[in-house]
Amino acid sequence: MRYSAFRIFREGLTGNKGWKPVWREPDPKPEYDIVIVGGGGHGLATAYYLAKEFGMRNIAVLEKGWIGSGNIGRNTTIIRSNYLLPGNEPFYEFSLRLWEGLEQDFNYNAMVSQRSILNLIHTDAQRDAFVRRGNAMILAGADAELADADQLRAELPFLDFDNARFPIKGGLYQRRGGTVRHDAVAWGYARGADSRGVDIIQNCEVTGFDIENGRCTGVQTSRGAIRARKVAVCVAGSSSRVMEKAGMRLPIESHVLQAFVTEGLKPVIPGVITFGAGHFYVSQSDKGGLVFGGDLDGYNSYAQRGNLPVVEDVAEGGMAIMPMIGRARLLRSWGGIMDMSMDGSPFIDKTGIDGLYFNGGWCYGGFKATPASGFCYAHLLARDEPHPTATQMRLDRFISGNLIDEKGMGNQPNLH
Amino acid sequence: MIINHPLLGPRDAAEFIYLGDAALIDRPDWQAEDAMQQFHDYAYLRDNPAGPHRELWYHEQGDRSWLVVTRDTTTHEITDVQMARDVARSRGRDK
Amino acid sequence: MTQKNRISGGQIDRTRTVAFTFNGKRMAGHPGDTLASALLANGQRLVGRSFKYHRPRGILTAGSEEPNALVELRSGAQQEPNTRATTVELFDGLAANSQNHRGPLEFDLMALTDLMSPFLSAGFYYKTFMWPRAFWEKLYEPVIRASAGLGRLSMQDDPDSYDKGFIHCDLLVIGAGPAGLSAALAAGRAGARVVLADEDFTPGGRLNAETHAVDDMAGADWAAQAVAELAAMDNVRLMPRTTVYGAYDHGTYGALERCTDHLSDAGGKPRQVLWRIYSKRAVLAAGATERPIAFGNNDRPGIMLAGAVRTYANRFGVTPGQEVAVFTNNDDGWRTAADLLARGVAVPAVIDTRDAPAPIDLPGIRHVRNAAVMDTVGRKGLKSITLTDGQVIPADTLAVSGGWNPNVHLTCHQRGRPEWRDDLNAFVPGASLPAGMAVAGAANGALTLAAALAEGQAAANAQIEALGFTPAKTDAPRAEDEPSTCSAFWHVRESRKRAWLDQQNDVTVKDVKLSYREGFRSVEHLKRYTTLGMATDQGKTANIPALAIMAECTGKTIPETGTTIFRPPYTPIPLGALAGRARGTDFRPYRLTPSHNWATENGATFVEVGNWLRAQWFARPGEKGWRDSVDREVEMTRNSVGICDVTTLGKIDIQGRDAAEFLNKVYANGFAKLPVGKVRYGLMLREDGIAYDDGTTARMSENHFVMTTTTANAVLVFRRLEFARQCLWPNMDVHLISTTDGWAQFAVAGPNARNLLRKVVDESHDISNEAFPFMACSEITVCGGMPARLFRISFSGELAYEIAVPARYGNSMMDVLIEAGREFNATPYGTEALGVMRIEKGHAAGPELNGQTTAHNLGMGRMVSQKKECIGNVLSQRPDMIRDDAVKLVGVRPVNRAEPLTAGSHFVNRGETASTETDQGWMTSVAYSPSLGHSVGLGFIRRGDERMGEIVRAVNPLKGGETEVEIVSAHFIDPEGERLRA
Amino acid sequence: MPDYTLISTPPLAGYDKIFGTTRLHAPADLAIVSIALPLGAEDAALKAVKSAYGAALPEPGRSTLTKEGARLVRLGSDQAFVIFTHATPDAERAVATRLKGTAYTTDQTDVWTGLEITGPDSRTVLERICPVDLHRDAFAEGDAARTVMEHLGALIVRTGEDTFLLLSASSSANSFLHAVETSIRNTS
Repeated sequence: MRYSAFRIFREGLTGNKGWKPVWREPDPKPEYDIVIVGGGGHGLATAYYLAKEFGMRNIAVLEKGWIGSGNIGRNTTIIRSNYLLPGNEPFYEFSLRLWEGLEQDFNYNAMVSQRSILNLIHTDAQRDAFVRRGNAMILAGADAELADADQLRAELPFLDFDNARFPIKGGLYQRRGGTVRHDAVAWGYARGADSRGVDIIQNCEVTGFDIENGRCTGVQTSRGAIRARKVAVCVAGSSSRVMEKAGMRLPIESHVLQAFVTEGLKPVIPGVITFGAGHFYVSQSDKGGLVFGGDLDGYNSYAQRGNLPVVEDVAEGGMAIMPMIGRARLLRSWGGIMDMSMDGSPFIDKTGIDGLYFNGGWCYGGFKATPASGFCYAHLLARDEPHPTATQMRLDRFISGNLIDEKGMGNQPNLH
Repeated sequence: MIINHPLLGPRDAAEFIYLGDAALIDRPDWQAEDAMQQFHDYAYLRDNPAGPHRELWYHEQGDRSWLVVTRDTTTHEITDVQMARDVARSRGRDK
Repeated sequence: MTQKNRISGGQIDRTRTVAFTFNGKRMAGHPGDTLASALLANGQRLVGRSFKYHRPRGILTAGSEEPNALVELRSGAQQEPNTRATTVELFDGLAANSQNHRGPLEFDLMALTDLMSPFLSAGFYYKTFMWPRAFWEKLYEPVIRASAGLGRLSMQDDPDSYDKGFIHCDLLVIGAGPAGLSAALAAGRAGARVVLADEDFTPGGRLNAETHAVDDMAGADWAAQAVAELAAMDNVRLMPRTTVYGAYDHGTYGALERCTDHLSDAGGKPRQVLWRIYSKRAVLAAGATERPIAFGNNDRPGIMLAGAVRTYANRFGVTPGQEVAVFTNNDDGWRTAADLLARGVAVPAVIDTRDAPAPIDLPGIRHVRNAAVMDTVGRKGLKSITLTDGQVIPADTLAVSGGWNPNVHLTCHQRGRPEWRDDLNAFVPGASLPAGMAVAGAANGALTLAAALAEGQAAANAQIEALGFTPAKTDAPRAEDEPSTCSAFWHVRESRKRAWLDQQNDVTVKDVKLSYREGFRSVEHLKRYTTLGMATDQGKTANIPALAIMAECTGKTIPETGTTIFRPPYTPIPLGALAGRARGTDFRPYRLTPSHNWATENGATFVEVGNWLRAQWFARPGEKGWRDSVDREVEMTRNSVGICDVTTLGKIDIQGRDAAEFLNKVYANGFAKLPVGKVRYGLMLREDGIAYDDGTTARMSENHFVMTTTTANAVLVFRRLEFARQCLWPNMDVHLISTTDGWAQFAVAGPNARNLLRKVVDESHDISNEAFPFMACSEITVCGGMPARLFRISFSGELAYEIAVPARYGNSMMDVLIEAGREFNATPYGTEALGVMRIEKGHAAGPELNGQTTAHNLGMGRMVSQKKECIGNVLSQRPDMIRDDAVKLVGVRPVNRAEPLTAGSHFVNRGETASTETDQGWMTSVAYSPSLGHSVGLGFIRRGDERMGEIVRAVNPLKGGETEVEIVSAHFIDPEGERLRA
Repeated sequence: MPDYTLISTPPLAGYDKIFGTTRLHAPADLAIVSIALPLGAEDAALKAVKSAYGAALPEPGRSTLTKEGARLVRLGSDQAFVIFTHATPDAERAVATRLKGTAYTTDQTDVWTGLEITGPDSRTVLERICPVDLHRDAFAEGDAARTVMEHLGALIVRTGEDTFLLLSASSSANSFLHAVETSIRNTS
C-alpha cells in the first residue's frame, strides 16, 4: 500500500478502516538464502538493501522481541558525518547521503531533518583539532563550516557567552547533520523489506548456530531450526552474548548509555548542539521535547539503565552552556546497551567461520550509520567483498595495528 | 552504586574510576614466543559476560587503591570486593 | 470572581485569603489550597487545551498524575511551563497562564485541528509530508513544530539557584499516606534512622481526602498527630514537598525537595534541592492512582476522577460543580456520592456498570444499574450526560471511577516487571524489587485503609529487624476494613464518538484499534506509534485502559499483552535541580598557579588549561595585540632571559628500593641507569603502543625520583602508575604521591638564565656549567636557606633551568626572579611564547601527542627499547604501526615566507586534487617565529622524514585557500643544541 | 644577608569567619607530611612512628591525636599523613629525622589547604557537598575519609564533637572555600 496525502484523505472519509498491517507476521520457513539475526535498524536495513539493491528475496530477519526494540528504539536520533579518520569519514558520508533520499526511497516519513549539528569550541587547541577534522570532512566530500563566537552569538543568543567557565570560542557546523524520527526508520525499512518478500519474524530468539567443520549452515531458534546459506549477525548491544554461541570472542565491551527527554516545549533549539568542555549534546524533537545525552555510565552493563552521577553530569553540562533550560523538566530517562569496541569504531566483516558474518561494535554511533551499515553489510553478504567505504572495518585490525581511533583513547572502550 | 571497600567501607562508586576486566592484571610475558598474539588478546579480547564480572575499579577520590570487584552486569549486584594488589600477588605476579 | 464552589469543611485556613491570577483574572483562595482547588472554588472549569486537537480541558485529578491542567506558572525569567495546577501550592500573588493555544483560551484558533481529526489519526505524519523533499525542513516541519510542544520557556537564564545534598538513613519511607506514616512510626519508635518523604505539602495522603476514621479520630487528625510524633523524634527526618523520583543501584534514591516554590519570594535561598538518599532499606508506600473509563467525549471540562472529586470536597472544601453525577465500575465510586451528599451537594445519579445493589445505602439516590455513560454534551464545560439506554441526565460534573492502579513505578526502575492481579484488575509489584525495597499499602494492592496501616507497620518492622533493630510491640492503628470490589470495565463499547485514553496526547480508543490494525501490536509499538503515555504525565491514568483495549483486539489477556517499562523520574525534574550549583563560572573549580596574583597585577591575559588558569601573555603598554606581546616575550627570552610559571606540569614523588626499576618499566626508554643528580627525558607508551605522555624524571637520590608529566595527563599518568605498581608489579617497593600543587616551579630560560639564578641561588651551590651541566638536578637553597629544587632542562631550546620552591612562596618567587633579572631586562612569558619556542625547537606537545600517534610517527621509534620489559613496547611493533609509508613528524615553512600557516590544514602533493585518497597528512602546530621572521609549522606527513626540501600544498578548504610549504627539519632553532648546553 | 627574601602567601591565609553559630577558618601554619611504609619493612616503620609520636599509627580511615598535638591520619594500607603545626618550610625534614629513615616521607604542606568548620550545624552544612555519612555514630571523632566535594578531592577528619577539618588542593583553595561558604549560606 502506497502512502500519500491522498490516501490519508480517502481513509479519513471512510473511518480509517482501510489501513493494512505495515508488515506481515509470517512463520519461519525451514530454509533461507540469508538469515539476518537481529531485527533492529541495521538488520532491517540490511534486509531492505539486499532485496532492493542486490535483488535477493529469500531472506529472513529474526528478532528476539519486537522489531526496533534495540538501540534504534532508544537513541538520541542524531545523524551526521563529522568524522576525522579515513577509515570512518567516507562511510558516514555515504550514510548521510542515503539518509537524504531515504523517505522517498522507502515511502515512509522518517522525518529526516537536516537542521545542522554544531560542535562547540572552547580552546585554541580544540579549534586546531576541529579545523583538521573539518578539512578531512570536506576532503571526503562532506560539508563543514567553521563559525566564530560572534556568529554563534547572533545565531544562538541563548548560549552562555558571558558567564561561562569555559568560554565559547566558536564551533564546527555540519549543516547537513540533524535528526531523524528513530522508530520510523525501523518501521520504514521493515515495511520496505516486507513488501519485497523478506520474512520479518518477531519473538524468535536465536539460541545457537549450526556450525559443521568450520561452516555455518543455519541457526537454532526459539521457533525451531532454520537453515541458511549465510547467517548475518547484527545485534549490536548483544554481540558478545550472541557470538559466544558461535564460540567467538570479540574486541567489544557492553556499556550502558543513558539518554534523556524533557517535557514538550514550544521551539527553543534549532539544531543539534554539543558541548566541547563537558558531556552534553541536545536537540529538540518535532513533538517539542529536548532530547539530550552525554557520557557512558562507564562500567560494563547489560541492565539497560544507568545511575545518578551521569544524569547529574549531563544536566551540569546543559546548564553550563544554556542556563535557560533550568526550568525545563526531565521527563524520562532510559539506557541503551552499547557495543563499545576497543578503538571506538565498528566492524562489518566476515568471521573465521564460513557463512557467518558479523556487524557490530557501533559504540554510540550506530543510529546515524543505519543506512550505510545496512547497505555495506548487504554488499558484503551479496558480493563477499567489503563495500569501498567500509574496507577498514575489519575484525583483525587490532592484530595488524590498523586502528580507527577517532578519540585517541586507546584500548579503553568506555573512553570512546 | 555503592562499592564496599575492604579497608574503608561502603563508598559511592562516583569516587572510583572504572577500568574493566580483572584479567588486565595477567599481563603476558614480553619474551614469549607468541608475545604479540598474547598481548593482542590481553589488550583487546576481554571478558564481557552478561552476569558476574570480575573488574578493576580505582579509588581515585579515596585511598588510591585498585580493587577487584565482582559485579553482575545484568543486575549491578556486587558480591565481592578485594584489593587488587592482593589478587595480583595471589595470581603470582612476579616482582 | 467569588469562590462560588467553596463548601464547608476541609483543611484550609479560611481565616486568611490568598490572591492570585489565572490568565490575568483576579481570584482568591486560602492557604492550604492548590492552584487547582482554588480554580475550582472560583468556578474556573476550562483550564487548558490538549496537545494535538486543542480540545478544551478541565481538571481531571487532584495530584501529580494530572494530564490536563497544565499552566505556565510565574512570569519573566521565572516562567515555568507545563506546571500541574493540581500540585502547585497556592501562594499570595501567584500568577498562572494557560498554555498551548493561539488566541484566548476560550477561543483557541488551533481548535480547528479537532475538525480535521479524521485525517490526523495515529501516525498519519509517517504517511505524508514527503513531497517535495525540500519542503520538510522549510515548510512541513516548522508548521508541525510550532503547533506541537506545550508551554514556553522564557529563553532567559534561570534566575533561581539550586542545591544538592546527600542523606544517609537506615530506612527510607516513600509516601506519607496511611501505610507510610504507620511504617515511619514503627521504624522511628524502634530507633532506626528514618527518612519519610512525600511529594505533597501536607503529609497524610488519602487520609486527608477521605472521611475514614483511624483510632477513633478523623483520618486527617490522626495523620497530623502521627506527623507530630515523628517530628519530635530526632532519628526521623520528615521531608514534605519531596518527591522520591528514582530508585538507583544499591539503595540509592534520587529525591527532589521543593524548598521555596510555595513562596512568593525565595529570599535568595535555593529553589529546590536534589537529594541522593543512601538507604540501607526502603519501604515504598506510594499509594494508588485512580483510572478513568473511556466513553464518548469523556474529556470535557467537568469530567473528573471520582477520588479527586472527594479530595476537593473533603480536603479543600470545594465542590467541582453543583450537580455531580457519578459513573463507576466499583464500590469506591459510591463514596464520592456519599461524601458529596453529606456536604449538601446534589448528586443527580450514580451510574454503575454492574447489575448489583448499591454497596452503600444512600436514601433517595438515583441508582442506574448495569448502565454506562455513552456520550456527553458541553464543549467548554459539561452540561449533560447520555447513558447507554439513551436517557439524558443534566449534570455539570461527572465523577468517574474505573478502579485504582497501585503506584508500582519505583518497583520497576531496575527493570522489575509488575504482576497482574485479577481481583483488583490491576498490576501490583512483581517479585524482583530493587534490592532492599519492600512495598506496603495501596502501592502493594492493599486498597483498604486497615490493610494499608497494618502492611506499613509490618513492612517497616521486617525491614529494620533485618538491620538489627527490635521493633516496638505496638498494635497497628485501627480502622474499618471497608470492603471494595471492582469490575473489569474499561470502555463503553456503545460509544460512537471518540473516547479518550491519553487525554494530553489525544490518544483515543480508535487510535489503539488502528494501531492494532496496522500491526503495531506490541505494547511498545503501540506506545511509540500512537504516543500513548508519552506525555508529561507518562500515561499514569491512560496506560492500563489502553492496554486493556489492545488486549481485547489481540484476544490476549492484559498481562500477556504486557506493560510498558517505568523509568525514572516518577514525576518530571527541572534540569536546573539536576545540575545544582554547577553552572556559569561554578561549573567546575578553578586551579590557580602560585604566581596568579603576580600575573594579574602584571597585565596577564589568562587561558583555561583543563581547570587551570595560566598566563597566556603579559601585555605591555603600547602593544597593539597579543602578537606584539608574544613576539616580544620570545625575543627577550631568546636574547636575554624569560621566566614562566610551569607549576601546572604534573609532579609525582616516586620513592622506594625498586623505584628505578619501576620507572624502567613504565617508560619506553631506559631509566635503570639514570645517575643521581641527573634528569632524563622520558617517553611513556600506552599498552597499545601509542605514544601517551612525555616529560622528565629526575633522580634526587638513590631511591627518590621526581617525575614531571604534561599538565593534561597529570592525573591519568598517576592512575596508570598506581595500576602498574599495584596490579602489574605488586611486589615492588615503590610509593607514589602527587606534589603538583606543592611546588611552585618556574622556567628560567635564555642566555642570561644562569646569571640571573646566581643572584637568587645561595652561594653554597655551584651552578656553573661545569658543576651543573645540561640535565643536572639538585636540591638547593635560595634567598638565604629556602629549600628549593633546581633542574637544568629546556623546553625552549635555550640555556634554561626550572627552579621550584614551596608553593606558598611562589608568588614572592616570581617577584624575586623579575627583580633579580631587572639588570638583564628579564621578561615574564606566558603559554603562547612557551608554545612558539617549543615549535621553533621542534618539541612535540599536545597536538602531536594526541593519542593517535606512535613513537615511529614522532621520529622517536629508536627510543622504544625492545631489550627490556616496558609498557607498550610489544604492541608498538605491530606491522601497520611501523610501516615505512607512515606519517612522520616534520617541520614546514611557507615557500612564500610572508604567508601565514594554519594548524589543521592537510597536506596534498602538488598537482593532485585534495581528497581522502590524496591526503598526505596534516599540520599540527603553527606559530609565527620572531626569531626567523616567518611562520613555522609542525606536521605529520607521509614518509615526511624522507622528503626534506620537498614542496607540498597545505590546503585548508574549511577556511578557503592553500599555502605551498617546504618540508624541513622540525628543529628550526639551534639544531645542534649548543645553546642549551652553553 | 641575601639580597632577596621570599614571603609566604599561602591561599586562604588568615581566613576566619563566623556565620551564625558556625565558624569557618583556615588554621595557621598547618604542616602536612606523608609517610609511606616500605614494602616488607612495615613493622619497623610502624614501630618508629610509635616511638617517635607516642601513638600507634591507626587503622585506615582513622586518625589519632598525639600528646604534642600532631594528628596521625592513616589514609590507606601503606600511606599516612602527619598533620601538625609548623611554621617553617622544613616539615618533611622534621618528620624524617624522627622516623630515622624507616619510612619514605614527602612534604605535602603546600599541596593542601585546610579549613576547619565547627558548630552545631556543621553537619547540615557539609551534607550539601560531602557524600560520606557524617552522623555522630557513623563518623566518630578521629574518623577520616578522602572523598570528593563539588568536583574537588578532599580529606575530611572529624576533630571534635561538631568540628571537622577539611583538606583540599591548594591550587583550587578559592573554589573549595566558595563551595563551603555556599553550603553555609544555603542552609542558614
